[in-house]
Amino acid sequence: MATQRKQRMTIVSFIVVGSAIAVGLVLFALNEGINVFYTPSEVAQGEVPSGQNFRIGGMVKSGSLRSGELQGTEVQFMATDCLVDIPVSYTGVLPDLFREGQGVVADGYIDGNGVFQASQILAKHDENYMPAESVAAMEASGATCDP
Amino acid sequence: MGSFASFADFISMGGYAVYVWSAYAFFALVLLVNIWQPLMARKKYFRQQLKREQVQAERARAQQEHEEMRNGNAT
Amino acid sequence: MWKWLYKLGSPKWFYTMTGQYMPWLVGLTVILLGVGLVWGLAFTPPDYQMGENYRIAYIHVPSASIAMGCYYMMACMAAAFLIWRIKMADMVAKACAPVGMTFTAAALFTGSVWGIPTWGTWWIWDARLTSTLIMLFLFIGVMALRSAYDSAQSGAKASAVLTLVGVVNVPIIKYSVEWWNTLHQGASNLSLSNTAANPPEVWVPAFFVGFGLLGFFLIAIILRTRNEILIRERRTDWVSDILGDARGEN
Amino acid sequence: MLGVKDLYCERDDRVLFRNLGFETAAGDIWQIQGSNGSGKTTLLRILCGLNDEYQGEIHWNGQALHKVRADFHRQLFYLGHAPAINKTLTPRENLRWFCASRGLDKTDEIKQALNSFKLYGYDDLPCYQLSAGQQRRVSLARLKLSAAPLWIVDEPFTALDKAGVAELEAFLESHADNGGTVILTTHHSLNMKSPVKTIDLDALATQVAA
Amino acid sequence: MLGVKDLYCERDDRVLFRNLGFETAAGDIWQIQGSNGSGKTTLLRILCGLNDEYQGEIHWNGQALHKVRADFHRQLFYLGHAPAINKTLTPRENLRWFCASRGLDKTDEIKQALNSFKLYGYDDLPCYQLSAGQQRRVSLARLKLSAAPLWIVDEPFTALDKAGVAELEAFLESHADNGGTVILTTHHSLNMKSPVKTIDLDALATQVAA
Amino acid sequence: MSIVIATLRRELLIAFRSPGDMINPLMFFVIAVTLFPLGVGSDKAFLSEIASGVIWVTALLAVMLSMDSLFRSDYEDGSLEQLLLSPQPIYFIILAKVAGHWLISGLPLVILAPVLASMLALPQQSLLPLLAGLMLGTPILTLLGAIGMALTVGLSRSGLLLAVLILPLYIPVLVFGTGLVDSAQGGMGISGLLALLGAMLVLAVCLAPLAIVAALRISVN
Amino acid sequence: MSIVIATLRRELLIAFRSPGDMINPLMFFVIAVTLFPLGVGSDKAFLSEIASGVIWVTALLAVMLSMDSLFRSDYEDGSLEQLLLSPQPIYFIILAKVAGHWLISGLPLVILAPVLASMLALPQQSLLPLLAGLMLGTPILTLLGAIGMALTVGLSRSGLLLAVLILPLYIPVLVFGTGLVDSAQGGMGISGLLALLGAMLVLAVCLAPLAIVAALRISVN
Ligand code: HEM
Ligand SMILES: Nc1ncnc2c1ncn2[C@@H]1O[C@H](COP(=O)(O)OP(=O)(O)OP(=O)(O)O)[C@@H](O)[C@H]1O
Ligand SMILES: Nc1ncnc2c1ncn2[C@@H]1O[C@H](COP(=O)(O)OP(=O)(O)OP(=O)(O)O)[C@@H](O)[C@H]1O
Ligand SMILES: [Mg+2]
Ligand SMILES: [Mg+2]
Repeated sequence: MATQRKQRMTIVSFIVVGSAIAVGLVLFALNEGINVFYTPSEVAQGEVPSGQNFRIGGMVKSGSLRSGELQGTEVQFMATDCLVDIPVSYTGVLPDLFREGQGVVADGYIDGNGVFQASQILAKHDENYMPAESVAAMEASGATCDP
Repeated sequence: MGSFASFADFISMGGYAVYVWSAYAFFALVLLVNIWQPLMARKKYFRQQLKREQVQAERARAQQEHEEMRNGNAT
Repeated sequence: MWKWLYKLGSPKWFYTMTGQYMPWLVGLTVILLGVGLVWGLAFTPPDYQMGENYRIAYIHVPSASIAMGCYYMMACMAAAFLIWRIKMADMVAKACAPVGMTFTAAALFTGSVWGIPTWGTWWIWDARLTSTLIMLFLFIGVMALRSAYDSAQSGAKASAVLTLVGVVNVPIIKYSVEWWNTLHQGASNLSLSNTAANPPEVWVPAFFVGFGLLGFFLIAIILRTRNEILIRERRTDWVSDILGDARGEN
Repeated sequence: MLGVKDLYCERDDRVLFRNLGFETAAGDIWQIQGSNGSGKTTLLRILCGLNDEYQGEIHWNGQALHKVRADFHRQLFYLGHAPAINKTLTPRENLRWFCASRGLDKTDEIKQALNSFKLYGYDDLPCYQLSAGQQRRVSLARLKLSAAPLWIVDEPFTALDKAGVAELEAFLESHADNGGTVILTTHHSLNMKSPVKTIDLDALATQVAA
Repeated sequence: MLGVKDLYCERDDRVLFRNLGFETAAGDIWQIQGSNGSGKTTLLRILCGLNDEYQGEIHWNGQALHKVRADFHRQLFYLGHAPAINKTLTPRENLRWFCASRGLDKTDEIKQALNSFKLYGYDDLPCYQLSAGQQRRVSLARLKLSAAPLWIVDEPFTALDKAGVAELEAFLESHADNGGTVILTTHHSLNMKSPVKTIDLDALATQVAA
Repeated sequence: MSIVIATLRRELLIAFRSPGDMINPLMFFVIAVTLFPLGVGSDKAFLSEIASGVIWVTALLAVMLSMDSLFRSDYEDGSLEQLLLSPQPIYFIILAKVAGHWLISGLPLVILAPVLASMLALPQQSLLPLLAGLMLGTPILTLLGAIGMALTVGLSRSGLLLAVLILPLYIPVLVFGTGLVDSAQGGMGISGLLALLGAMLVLAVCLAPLAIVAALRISVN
Repeated sequence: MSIVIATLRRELLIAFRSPGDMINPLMFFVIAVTLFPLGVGSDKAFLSEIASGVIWVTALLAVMLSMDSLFRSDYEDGSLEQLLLSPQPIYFIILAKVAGHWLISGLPLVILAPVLASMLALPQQSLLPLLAGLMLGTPILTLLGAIGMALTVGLSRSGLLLAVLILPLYIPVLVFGTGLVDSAQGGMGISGLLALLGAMLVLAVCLAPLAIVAALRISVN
């Protein structure tokens, strides 16, 4: 009887201690930040070496989109997180949701001129769904970060 | 047609017909499968149970016949 | 409360009870799903950005929610079966796996189809999509493990253990959009007061579809569970009575 | 029919038999005797050509076995320890494949063969639902279908109940009476009317040791 | 010691036993009898706690078994069909791990235990080099080391020769004489001086059918 | 040749009765392919470059792991002995068995490959060569794997041993199969490589059964 | 805790006596890794990009395939029943068994990884993160694999089923393991990811034995 309880206590305390360590490590990890795509600010701070392939995520800066005057299907725009702008260049078909002021995720690398050469552009939708007529009201209220 | 001007508009879904309708079709398929399969399984179960009873009866009969035949040969 | 739970553990009670309430449940489900789907497909105004394509949301989101809920339900049943040996719990868990698998497949398919025009890709290896795919694999694995055993008892217990091991994946699906930067969007903040972003005319039909699908899910589970009850209890008197009735019909 | 001269076999450095010789004729029933591990199964498998780790001569109708292998296999029915029954298939499917693999055109007689081994109405059930004894019966039903004169059967009575054993004995005997040959091993004592020739591997082993 | 009340077990929809009840005392030898597949092994495994697909009560020294599991396992020695001998290890290594897993501090007595089962000088040979009977003896040598009062052994006489069987019988008997309890199954008829209590599962089954 | 048809029928029947044999290789194929984007990064341009290689390597592994169901149960229940004692040509029986196994475990991989290829962003023009290569290559893999399985079926733990024996033999198929896709991507003709793979297939079909039968005789012994 | 040491000793002894258990996973690792340059092309710059992913995926598969030797022979010879009847804490016995298995089949992979990494031209600065990841990751893989193996040890044909059950659970380890290398290559801190892997390891060590014991009880039944 006593031994059974003692055994169980050993195992339980082992598990409790282990879980505590695990929680500590997770908290530490979250503190360090584990990002999978980089914001323009991080890129600007030189956290990503040039020539390296990585993913950048931000908003398409309003008024920065140029396509007509460029060759073929090339487009250029600024990706921004409201703090830093990074010029992005891409050749290819853009997704429907790609709009100025909307989220964008791009795969590619920074070339020698500091331009992000994207090999793929993905549009990121935000959390809001609304009929077209509410948009005006919404913009008036200034509910979103309008880059 | 609600927010659509015409039925044709509704079908074309503002140019997204392929996406919207294939998604809804798959969804409908999932619903269908989840009803159809258990109902069929139920039918099959009843059929099997009834057949099992028949087979048991038949088994007894065949055994009897076989034994009678053998006894007939023996005598 | 306990008495009720105890009764739920009785296959016969479950069978007769669900038989009684089934018509009501079916009726409610048909109404909810019908209203929700027609409303969402034809009457909601198009989204300001995605236009009509947005209507996929009305099936994508509830499919994904039901799939995740189904895994949780399967895990609870597995735990109940392993801890208290409730046989009914195992029957429900067995019914959950194929249903959950199909709903996960629906979430994946509708999401992918939706992604083609909106994101520009039908697949990306982000955390939400990947963890959803893992859930599909888990459902399949649970079924495969159960059927690999010759002994139904052992198969039931083994798949229950696997179900519980895999349950960590579900919160990962749910919170992946918050923990990592995903291409998939985060949770929408629905509210009755906010009429601009996510106004009621957008989400009310979603509620109808959501609850309708919940009803449908319950129906699907109940149908399968009833079949399972008939198979496992085929030697009992009450099942042979049912069989007798069936013979009369034929 | 099948003859053996000067057969020698060792396994894992242990001599199982040496100087073994016999000659079967039509109508013979031969029983190989010996304790566990004395080499009964090994001998049967050597005779069939499934095992070639022996020295000595085996001949079939006067010719060295390896020269007339195809003909020999046509005339041979072998049944080993394992029943050679696929558990996911039904008895009927199992026997149908057996007929095909022996080049027999007897699919109509399958039901009858099963019935004669008391498997009434079991022909369309997957074999894993059958008990060990019933599976053995499916396996034996092949004897009914086979047209081979030489039967080599290794412990055919395992898993059979008393009545089954008696019937199978009678059946083996009738095969010998019709001019066939039976070579078998069994741990139980045979109860047959016709004379049974025996080979005792244990005796042979003591002879070797001496 | 170990008691059972109203035990019921079915497997694959077949009732193996029903209303089984007995109570062992110190000094008892119990033999479980029954034909192949009647459920002897299943019963022993249920008693040990390896199988929990039963209904009914099992108690150990008056307490429900699942409450005193660790204590029960300390007092129990179980030997199943399989010898639980790793073939790549030597007898000594096998027994050493056995001692550790039972919390015994008896590494010095291993050689003696092996010798008492006639394994003189075999203690440092890998077990795959031993014959089946010798492997069985290694397995049995654990009985000598174990301090458990309750022995549950499933067909311990398989693969042993006549002398070995007699010795093992005597050994089991002496354990009972010293106040231990033995529960065993075997297909051969026991030859013991002390009275052997029996449970016949076949009889129980016909009782059920009736 | 009725024995060939009968054997094929038997194999397919068994597979349909125990669906795990059919579904597990497919599931493995899908899961293992999904591991790669997670492992090497999911950049589309990058994925498209490794796509064909990944699909080939995974197909290789899936075929190899699926071999276990080819002879294992026949060995255990004694059917294999009966097969070797058949007066019918064993060569063709074995061929039929292997063909049945390919239909169950190899062909589904080929059919599923386009879906996985598009998940890995394989360029459109490479798809056909990939499929052609798999169509010719997977039967070779199955035949070679059958030799390895026949050699190891008598051993209780054969999983990794089989891999170590068979994977080196798979290398030529892999080289030509992925070469096919590369050539197509590079705009070169692929008929030469196709012919080579075809030649390998014909050779394997002709010679592998001999090796398999010999190996089975040893295993059964 | 002498039972832990005794169990470890037993596992290592068995492994040294039957070297196949140790060498086969290594051989598989090497062969499978060499398949990739053949499959995806052997351009050095290109190889170096996929190197870490390939090594991780192959290590995953090698660990998974090596699981068979963890419980199989114990199950077959009846030692597993004895283990479950031991009055000593089974939780720790199982932990010791798994640790022993990792020492035999996981650690050698980590030790061999640098060689394969240089074959695949992995950049120098990525080597350490790769090794650190493997060092923390392979024990997790072994523990998770042991759960799968415990669930399937009673089944005769478990190879592919094990893969289907376990590979999905391996995905998080793969993601973090390769993420570690990528972060290092990108010049970012890796301590966060290391801590995460460590947390997973600690959790696996604590919780997996519970699942393994439960699964073994079912399999032995
Ligand atoms: C294969 C691709 C996709 C998968 C596997 C997937 C999976 C999921 C899952 C698991 C949820 C969670 C449901 C819940 O929290 O109850 C979800 C929600 C959602 N998904 Fe997707 N999704 C995919 C693609 C998409 C796409 C392309 C869009 C639209 C651009 C989208 C929009 C949404 C929305 C709006 C929600 C509801 C979020 C909320 O309000 O909580 N999904 N999806
Ligand atoms: N696959 C094998 N490899 C090596 N030796 C074997 C093999 N099978 C059996 N043996 C050995 O060959 C000897 C003869 O075995 P065999 O199976 O012929 O005995 P048997 O007389 O049929 O016994 P039983 O009555 O138990 O069926 C035995 O001593 C055994 O140890
Ligand atoms: N793993 C299993 N799963 C399901 N049923 C089983 C299993 N093992 C045995 N059985 C069934 O349980 C019944 C009892 O088997 P058990 O092994 O207890 O018999 P036994 O009396 O020990 O026979 P034997 O004398 O052959 O050892 C048998 O009818 C058998 O069909
Ligand atoms: Mg024999
Ligand atoms: Mg037994």
